[in-house]
Amino acid sequence: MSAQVPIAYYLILAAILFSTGVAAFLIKRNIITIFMSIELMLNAVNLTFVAFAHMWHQVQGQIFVFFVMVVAAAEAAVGLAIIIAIFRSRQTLNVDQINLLKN
Amino acid sequence: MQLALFLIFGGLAIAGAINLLLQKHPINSALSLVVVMMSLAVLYWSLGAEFLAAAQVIVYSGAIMVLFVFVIMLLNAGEEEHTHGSRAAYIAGFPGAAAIFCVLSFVFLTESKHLGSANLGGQLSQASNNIAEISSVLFTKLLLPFEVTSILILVAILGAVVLARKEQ
Amino acid sequence: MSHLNPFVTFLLLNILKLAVVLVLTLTAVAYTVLLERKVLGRMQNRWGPSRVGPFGLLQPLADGIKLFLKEDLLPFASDRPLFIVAPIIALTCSLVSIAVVPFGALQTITVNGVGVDIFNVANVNIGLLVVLGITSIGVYGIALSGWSSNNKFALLGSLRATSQMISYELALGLSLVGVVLRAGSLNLRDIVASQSAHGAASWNVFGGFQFVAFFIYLMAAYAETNRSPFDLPEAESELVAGYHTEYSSMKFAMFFMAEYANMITVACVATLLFFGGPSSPFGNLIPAFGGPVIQAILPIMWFILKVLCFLLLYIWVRGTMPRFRYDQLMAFGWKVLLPIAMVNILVTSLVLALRG
Amino acid sequence: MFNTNLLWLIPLLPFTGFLINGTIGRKLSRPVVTAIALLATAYPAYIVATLWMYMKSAGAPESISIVSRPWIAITGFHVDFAFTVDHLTLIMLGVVTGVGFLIHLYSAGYMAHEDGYWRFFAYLNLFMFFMLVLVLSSNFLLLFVGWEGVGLASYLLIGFYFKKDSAANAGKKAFVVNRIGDFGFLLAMFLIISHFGSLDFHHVFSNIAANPDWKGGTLTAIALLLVLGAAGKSAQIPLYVWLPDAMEGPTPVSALIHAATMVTAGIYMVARCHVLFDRSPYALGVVAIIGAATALFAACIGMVQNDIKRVLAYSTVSQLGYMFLACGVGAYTAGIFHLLTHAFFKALLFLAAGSVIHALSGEQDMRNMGGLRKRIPVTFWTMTMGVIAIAGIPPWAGFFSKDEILYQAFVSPNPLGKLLWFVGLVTALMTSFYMFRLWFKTFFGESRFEASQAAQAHSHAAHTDEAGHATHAHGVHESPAIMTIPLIVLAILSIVGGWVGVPAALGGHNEIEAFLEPVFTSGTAEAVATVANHSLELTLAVVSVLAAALGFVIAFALYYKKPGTAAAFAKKAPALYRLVDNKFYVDEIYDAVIITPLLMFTRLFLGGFVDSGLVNGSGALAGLTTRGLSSVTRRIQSGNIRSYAGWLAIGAAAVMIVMLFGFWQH
Repeated sequence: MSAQVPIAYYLILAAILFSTGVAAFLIKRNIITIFMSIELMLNAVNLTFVAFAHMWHQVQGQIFVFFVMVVAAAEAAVGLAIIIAIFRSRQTLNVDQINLLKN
Repeated sequence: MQLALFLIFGGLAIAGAINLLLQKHPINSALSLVVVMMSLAVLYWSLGAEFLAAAQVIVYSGAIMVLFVFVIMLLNAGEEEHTHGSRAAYIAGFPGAAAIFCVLSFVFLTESKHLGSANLGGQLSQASNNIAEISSVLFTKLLLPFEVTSILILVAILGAVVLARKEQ
Repeated sequence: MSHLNPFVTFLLLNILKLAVVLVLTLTAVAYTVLLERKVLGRMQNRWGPSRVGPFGLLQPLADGIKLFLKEDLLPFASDRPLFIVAPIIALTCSLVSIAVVPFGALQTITVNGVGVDIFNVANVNIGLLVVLGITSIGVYGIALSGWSSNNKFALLGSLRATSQMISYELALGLSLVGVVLRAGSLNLRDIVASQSAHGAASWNVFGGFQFVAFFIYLMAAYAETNRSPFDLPEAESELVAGYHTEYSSMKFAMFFMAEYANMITVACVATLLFFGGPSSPFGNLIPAFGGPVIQAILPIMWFILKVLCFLLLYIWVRGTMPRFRYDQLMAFGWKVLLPIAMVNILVTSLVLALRG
Repeated sequence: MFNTNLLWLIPLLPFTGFLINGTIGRKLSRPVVTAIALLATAYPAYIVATLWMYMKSAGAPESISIVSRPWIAITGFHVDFAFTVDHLTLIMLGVVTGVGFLIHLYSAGYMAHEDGYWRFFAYLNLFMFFMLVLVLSSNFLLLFVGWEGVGLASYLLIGFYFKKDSAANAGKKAFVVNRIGDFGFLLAMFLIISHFGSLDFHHVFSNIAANPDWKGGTLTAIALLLVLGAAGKSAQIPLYVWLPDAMEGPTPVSALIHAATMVTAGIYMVARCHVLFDRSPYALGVVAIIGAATALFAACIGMVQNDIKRVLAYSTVSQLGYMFLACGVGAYTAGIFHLLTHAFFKALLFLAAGSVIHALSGEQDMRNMGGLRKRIPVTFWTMTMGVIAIAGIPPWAGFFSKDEILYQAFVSPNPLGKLLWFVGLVTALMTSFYMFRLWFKTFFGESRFEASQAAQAHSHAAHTDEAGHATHAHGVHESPAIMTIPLIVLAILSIVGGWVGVPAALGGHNEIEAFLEPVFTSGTAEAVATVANHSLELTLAVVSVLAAALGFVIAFALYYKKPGTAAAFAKKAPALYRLVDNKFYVDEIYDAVIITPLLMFTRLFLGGFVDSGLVNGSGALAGLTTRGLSSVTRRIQSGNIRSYAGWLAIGAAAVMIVMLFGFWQH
């Protein structure tokens, strides 16, 4: 009834999600989407943490995920506020047009 | 059942992630990300991390992603437009991501023999007091990091308020 | 049935349970609407629906038929997939959370070697968190509906709803911490058990001194369900009909049902957390009587009675309270409810710690 | 019983006063500032008084110590915050707190109309703090802290009128010259550490005492370096040049720091380290010669100065030379005795001079004074006491201490003893002369003040006054009571202060010698070994009194009987007069021999070659290199977020690959 899943499967799943996040980060032009792809990568990492935590019967991995979530929440709040500020001043969310650093 | 859950929700997560990549409109990407997160929450639950599953739903899907959707709606962000340089990103992006995936999977697969036959699952309705365990570690051994992160959150809130406030 | 293996039995029993609960809930939703219309009518010195069936009891059926037969409009400029998905999300989320609610005392029947808890769809040990999580997902339905309609009133309504629900979710969650602290568990059954010792005297709202938390919960719950006096997202005098302005026919019905299902869920949770759930208010004062069947049914009666009281309170408030202004709503949530909720947690945990 | 914890309070109270006045003093009213500053010095004075009572009582220990906690602790070496009080410290404490309090009191009147009133008292309290730390400390390092601290306070106070260039420069000069001495002191401390492994007085001195065969060598080196430090602080040749310039500070500062307390720190230090000096006859000889030379030299210059404060300044240098001389011949008791009496009468003289200046609204030039005897009687009478005391006429205080020094010099085993005595005698004569010269010029004859005032007003000549005093120029007037009371107290002390040291030859008991005996037992053993010769001592006393009287007579003749004679005399030997008048051109010599070559070296070599060439060149080279490199690498910084992300991903991938294939260890 309960077929077991090797841990490598979870890791591969995490790798897929992470790589997709990387690809989205590189390809997407909308700054919000880029931000979301970061969250995706974080989630992929969290999955490995939980998988390992389960494997070693250790709660520390879950604590790590908990902290990652907290930091992600803080990051989202500040990041989105920054995005709003950027949008107000530049009227665009396209990162190719947000290149003040260049000059 | 563990395997079934893994296959269904793992597949859903991958589909969501790919959809995030392919969708043009940010709100669709955001919703696909929500799907990913919900699927991951189920996977967490199947791995015996009930508290994290709930936190994933409440914090990630229910708060962070709502915030994203909210901002997208607020800024009324449209579809992405092509600009110069985006083709270069395509050329570099996909192979790069593929390379990273290859390296990662290579590591995991070569390491899998070291990981051994540590199989997962079979503990779906495990009546462990997972939350009690987490909280006892969190509030004793890791109290300082916990407090520090709470300060971090507070600072982030203040920062967000300051940043997003309209200039007078 | 003996040819079925345990897994299939488990699956079938659960599907049966689900179906029963779903039908019951939807019926309850329909009749809650009727109840509201009738009571509100009486409050405003009129009859309310009374033509269809005795006392208008068939009115929900008539409404349902009407909505089914109406033309399903799809605005041209809308984002079609999201426009369709949004009401589904809203209704699904409001119905799912019923799954963790225990309607009665633990009653297990064994079929084919598989034990099933008949008064609870899923006895999860993080039941409370599940309720909170699903509530927080419910925001998407409203947010997306407004956005996909491509209508500024709808968008404004959904923006209001989103920020309102995010804001009040905090107060809601924090108000429940006191209860959780007292019970020491997130399992709803454990929470009920923790307050059933001496009847009403041990309910959290009385004996547990969680009346402050209850007050916060009540306010936050009204805001979460977009009910008067916090019904700004659908304030007809400002925003036509808010987020569901563009919806018609069955999709509108889904939103409508979602709202009332949410009301029922919230009422259930309030009953479970603060009013002892299915336990009798008299505790052991009244000795057990009747057979095992009556003993099993009685808690459900208590539960339904308590939930009904809550629904009446909802309707009563709607009949009497004026609507808040939006900034008042936000200020109330952040500056009043949240601090009070935190103080409540502090005091509760201090008392518990001192009591040891 | 004395509560030793009170010892902490002695320096800490002035420090508290400094903190209060220094931070919020600007906001406080003048009476409050005054009250804080006075309380912060009065209470330590009271503590010192009780301490004195305790130490004099029968059965009291010879010294009491208090140690707080390790300050610097390295393996095998540690320095504590520790205070020790013995009889020597007690005398210094008495001088510092007592005279210090009187001068604080005086300042309240003297500075009443100045800007920066709070600043002045904050500095004064700061000075008190450091001076008390210096005196109380029980190790070299803490002493050095106080040593540097008083230097700092002195710098701040000399430059109190920092808007005046001369004041600012004088402050800088004092600071820089003192650094030379401090350099010696520091080297001495390093030697002590390397030789004894500790800076604690007790440890070092008991170590020396335990090894009677240690003589010369390192000890001489240490002693000589200490002498260099002491010469800087106590204004001895060749580092005395800062002290006369320091008269740019307000007069109470001159009285407190540059007469009574700080400048005696060098003497105190030599006396404190007498165990060390006793083992090095060579160093002692140097001390004696420096002292005698300074005494004579400064007295010479003092004879021709016209600025009332400068006369006193050179007189101070000269008297400090006396004290050095005393230490140099091993008569530490005599040196400390003279320090004590000198503190009384020199503080009195400065304060009285300040009172004169105050009365004349800032006039300091004696040529513009005269005839003030009747107009400021209190100042006149108190100053007279001071003049007599310093001139060495019995039974005023100065006589006993100076006579003791001369006697000790005469009988010392030093081969130059008789010469030193003679130099001291000549100096005594000169001292008497220039002090009475000052006295006559200031208080007798006809008043020249109003005439000069009118002339200056007419020609709009720049005032040589202290800032602020010119603003309330009005008629000559006696100072207020708050200024005259300290004068009177000090005048009384100048009379009776010497009676504690009446030598046996004059029928006294020389109490101070008995009092200080525990401190100097081992030190004075050799010097006092010569049998006390009463008749010789009496003879010498008569000779020195005669010398003082002669000085008075000459001054009387030159400046009272025929006031023009001196000028005529100067005209007859113009070269000599000019030489002395220009202070033997010492400042100019220093300028030509040391400062100019140093400046040239700095400008040409350090500035031209090292700074412009090496430092700037390497800077420019680094800049050019960076610019060249960055013109290539800045292309990476495209400003495009996604390109950054790409680099990030490439970097992460590279790290991963390196970890995989580079360090694959299984």
